[in-house]
Amino acid sequence: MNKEIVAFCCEHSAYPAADLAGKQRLCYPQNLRIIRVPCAGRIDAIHILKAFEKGAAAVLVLGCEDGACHHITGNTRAKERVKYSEMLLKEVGIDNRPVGMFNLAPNEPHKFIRVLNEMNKRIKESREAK
Amino acid sequence: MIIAERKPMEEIKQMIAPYNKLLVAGCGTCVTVCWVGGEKEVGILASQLRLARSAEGNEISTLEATVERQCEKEMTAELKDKVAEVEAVLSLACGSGVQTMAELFEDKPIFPAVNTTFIGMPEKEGLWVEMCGACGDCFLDRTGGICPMVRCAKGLLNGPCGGTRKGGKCEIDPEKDCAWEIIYRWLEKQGRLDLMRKYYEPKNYRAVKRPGKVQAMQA
Amino acid sequence: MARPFRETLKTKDFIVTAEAGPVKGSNVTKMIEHIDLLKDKVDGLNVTDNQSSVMRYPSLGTCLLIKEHGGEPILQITCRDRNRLAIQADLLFAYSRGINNVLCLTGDSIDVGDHREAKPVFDLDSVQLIHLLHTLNSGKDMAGNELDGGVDFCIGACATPSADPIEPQLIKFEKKLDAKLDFIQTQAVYDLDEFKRFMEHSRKMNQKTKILAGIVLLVGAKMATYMNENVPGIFVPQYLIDELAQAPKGTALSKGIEIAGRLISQVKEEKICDGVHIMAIGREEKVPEILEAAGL
Amino acid sequence: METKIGVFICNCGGSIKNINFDAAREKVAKIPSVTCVNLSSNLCLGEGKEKMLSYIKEENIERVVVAACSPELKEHIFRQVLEGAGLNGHFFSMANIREQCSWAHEGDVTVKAVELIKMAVNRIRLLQPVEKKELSVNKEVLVVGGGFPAISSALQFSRIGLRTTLLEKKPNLGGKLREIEGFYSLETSSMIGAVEEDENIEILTSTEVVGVEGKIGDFTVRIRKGAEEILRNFGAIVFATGYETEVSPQDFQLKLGINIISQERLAQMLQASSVERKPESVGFIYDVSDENSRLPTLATLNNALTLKERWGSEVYVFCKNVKVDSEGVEKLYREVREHGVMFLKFDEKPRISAEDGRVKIEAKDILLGEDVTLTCDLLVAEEKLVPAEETEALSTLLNIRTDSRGFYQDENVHLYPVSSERGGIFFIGGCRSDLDFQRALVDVSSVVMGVYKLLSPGKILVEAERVKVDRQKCRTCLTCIRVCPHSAIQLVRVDNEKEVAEISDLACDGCGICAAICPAKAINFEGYSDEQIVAQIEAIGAS
Repeated sequence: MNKEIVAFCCEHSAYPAADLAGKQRLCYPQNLRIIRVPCAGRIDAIHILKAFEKGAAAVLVLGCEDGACHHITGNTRAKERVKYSEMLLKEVGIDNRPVGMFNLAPNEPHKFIRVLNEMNKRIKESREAK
Repeated sequence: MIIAERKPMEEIKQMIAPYNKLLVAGCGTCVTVCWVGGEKEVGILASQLRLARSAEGNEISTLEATVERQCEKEMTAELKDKVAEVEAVLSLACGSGVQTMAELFEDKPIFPAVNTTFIGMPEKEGLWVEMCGACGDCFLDRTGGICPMVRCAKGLLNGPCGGTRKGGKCEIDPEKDCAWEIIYRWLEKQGRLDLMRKYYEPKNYRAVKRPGKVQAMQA
Repeated sequence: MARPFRETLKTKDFIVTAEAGPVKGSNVTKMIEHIDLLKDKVDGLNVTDNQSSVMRYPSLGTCLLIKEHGGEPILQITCRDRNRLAIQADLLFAYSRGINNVLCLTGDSIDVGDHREAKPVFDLDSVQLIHLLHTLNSGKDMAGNELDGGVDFCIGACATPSADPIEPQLIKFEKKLDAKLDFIQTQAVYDLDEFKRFMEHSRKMNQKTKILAGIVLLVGAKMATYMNENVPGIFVPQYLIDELAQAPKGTALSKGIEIAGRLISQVKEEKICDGVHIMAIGREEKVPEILEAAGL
Repeated sequence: METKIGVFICNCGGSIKNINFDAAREKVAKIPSVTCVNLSSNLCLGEGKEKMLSYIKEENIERVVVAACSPELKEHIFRQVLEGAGLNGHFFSMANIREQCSWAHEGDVTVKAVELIKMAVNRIRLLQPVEKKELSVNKEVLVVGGGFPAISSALQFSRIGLRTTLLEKKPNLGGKLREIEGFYSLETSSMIGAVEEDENIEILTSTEVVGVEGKIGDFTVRIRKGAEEILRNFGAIVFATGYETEVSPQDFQLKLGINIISQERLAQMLQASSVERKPESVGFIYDVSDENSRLPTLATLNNALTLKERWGSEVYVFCKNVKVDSEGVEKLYREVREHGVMFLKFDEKPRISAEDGRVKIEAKDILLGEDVTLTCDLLVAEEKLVPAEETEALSTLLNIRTDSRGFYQDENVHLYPVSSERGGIFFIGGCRSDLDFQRALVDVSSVVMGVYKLLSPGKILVEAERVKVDRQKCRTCLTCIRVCPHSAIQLVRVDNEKEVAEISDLACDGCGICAAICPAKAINFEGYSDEQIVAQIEAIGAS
């Protein structure tokens, strides 16, 4: 792969939000690949790194809104781990492949699309910068 | 428990620069518990190195393995076959584990991926603090169980320095309680302040002759 | 020639010492000027030892200059930079060159200075250093070996009357007094009521040791606030800060001199302690004005 | 022998239009391990399910991938089909080719759909069986508290056949019931009488909870009465420990006294048969510091009305906001105004001072836009709701967080209204939020429903060892125990030797936080293991 965005989506929030985006026919580019997880807190740095090793253009971790994680601390941990992964990537000189953590509610398909567009924009910008 | 932290990536990259086949070796004891050299960190570091080298167009292949205690020859010897396959080993064990590995596999370059920092304990999840300096001449019976040798920034034995900040905080870290302030509070609570009033002679800094060696008496 | 400090301690009612900070570099001209200016106005001149862990011209070398220029030097020794061998060797040298007074200090942390990667030594602490001096005075070194030609130092240490909390500091202070001291020079004192309480406590423990109250020259309200926030063991009361702040522009320093003079004369008149130790950090040339303001 | 994987592709009644199903089928058939591919248009309906079932049997399919709608909708239905065919229901995965593929993109999406199926196949290849097992639960309930929600839920638990222990730290039941009974025509004594008579309810007063061990369906609670401590077992615990009020005159730097009093003191004065001197004018001040003023509003309105009726005083209410969202409060507010009570709204804190033995209040009224100065004989000070005294200690003991104001659990939408991060532990009433009476009633019904669902079958069906600690690999670093949000992990001693972490199937809620953080990689989350996640990544872009 080289243009795909790998998105780890929490089944309590982002996954249903993505479903809703489809139901509402809010079209978005085909390069998104969603991996369903029980909580954003399941995702660790190694999953993000492996996605990049396989050639992902960007990685997203999407979890519940602040203060509303189904598992209390999963989304805040995910945020920390994404930050940590960014550091791990930066220290090996990989700064052109964006990784981001966003919080959204299951009924926010528009936010889901916004996050996706933002990520695609970042991919484009970092490619151009290169 | 021995606490360590990962070396700066630049340093690691430089060490392994000439090699294209590497064993990343973790240790399942102290460094696993302090989140720096267990199976998980081995995976992360190996992945990072592959990413780094792939970006440079100079691919590296990695093997990953974690043994129970890298400082035990018998346990580390299990890695023999894997070591034979690679050009060099990057060890995430403490300095002791790295040297055990080096002694076992004399013909292979063995590199440390972590800096061994101190003997400590977890203050909370993910935060470790130094507790023991392994001085070989334990003083804790006189200080309410708090070691002024490592927990006082200056290692003072006869009370706090004049640098103690307002509220009994350490001169160099306003977040941290002055060790002597804690010692005072605890001894006071135990009614043993007389221990603090006593004069203590300069410490024997050579209680452990370097290099240290401990011979057990029982057989 | 200046009077030996030990004699001064025994005979003089109100003792005045001042501090001289060495330069960074080998140009000692300015230091000599200060020495010449102060040597006859005070009873002893302290020389700081890599103060604030900032590397400078050595304390020992400066003491030698003072001696050569006819002053009475007080050698400050910290435990931070030398182990017990180096400290003893320095002391033997000092005594052989007529430097007979020593102030024993722990030393600031390496982390506050300009060589933060240096190895902090702290082989001894200040109490142990006092004991070491007595050992040398008895004709032996720390390992128990006889000295060929002994020493006889006049021994001092410091104290922090404004520490918060004070209890652990007082225990250490008691240990210092128990080790037998000729004199104490305290950290800066501004709140004389608090200092009186400290003196009461000290007198209960020991009558013999002479205590000199530390007087740090305030050069402005900013410095005072800075010290309150950043320098452990120093507390400048708000009314003094206000006084400095209200001084007309350009007169803060003279206000500071006035405050220092006022503190000194009050200490003297009320016989609160045995003297004062003036620290005009970086403004040694102002010491005579302070003395004048104090009516000395 | 290679695992036989069957792939069922459904066009969802023709609603998936931009996939070339024949082409997809051809490509999917080439994925390793896929032994057969079946196209359908109504897989989730009776006929489709039957066909699926017989197909699985005929072809000896061992694992199943369904490519159709979102697993959020039909996953459970297909698992049942698998189980009906004698397969482990866990050997199943869905490729969401509808909501997250066909419907989300314009143009042909065949390539992406095939890739999503490949991801699902890659994952399913690595799955390990997960068995289900039934665990029996203790059917007794512990209700902690003595107020209305506690008494009311205990009575209802008893009615649905759950033995209940009502534990109150005070010597008597009732809590704040007596203070509110007037507003709601409740009869405190008859309610207390009812619990006392109920044979299914045991009442322990002057008693405290000092320890809680175990998990949902199987809690061991340490109870202290005086110097005596006993252990009791319960299947669920309901905390209804209430709230406290705090008069905070410090906001105005004034002390309570003769002229400035609390709501409580005023209520006492109003209840007393006579007063020395009826105050001619009374001011109320509340909602100075925060918005959560539902109960203070109610108290103020009720007391203002009584004041008018009994003493006929002039009444002024200084407030930021009149919170009328409780049942009947809008009406009460109107009634109070009709009785001549004046409301003055402010943004900035009013200035309060003493003047000739009276209280002077200066405020800027935001409606009038003018400064108002009033002098009253009596000022009734704001009352803040604060967590009950034991809340903090209990939260530490239970390892359950409190919200930013120190109350239990009011902020997490997934737990709303009465659940907590620990299964089997519930919070109702004032201990979780600023609730009026009607809302407290809702809490009672919610908790009765929740506990009924949990305990009345007498057993819980769980997936056994879905998240599991490898005892050989566990370094006993305690990390997982410290991070588990559901307190589902404990240390156990194995063979009287090594201590290792063990995850309770009952208490585990399957988040995977532990599996992610374990530094020894000793925790496996079947279905979401590292390998299973990475296998999905590996399928991406491979075509």
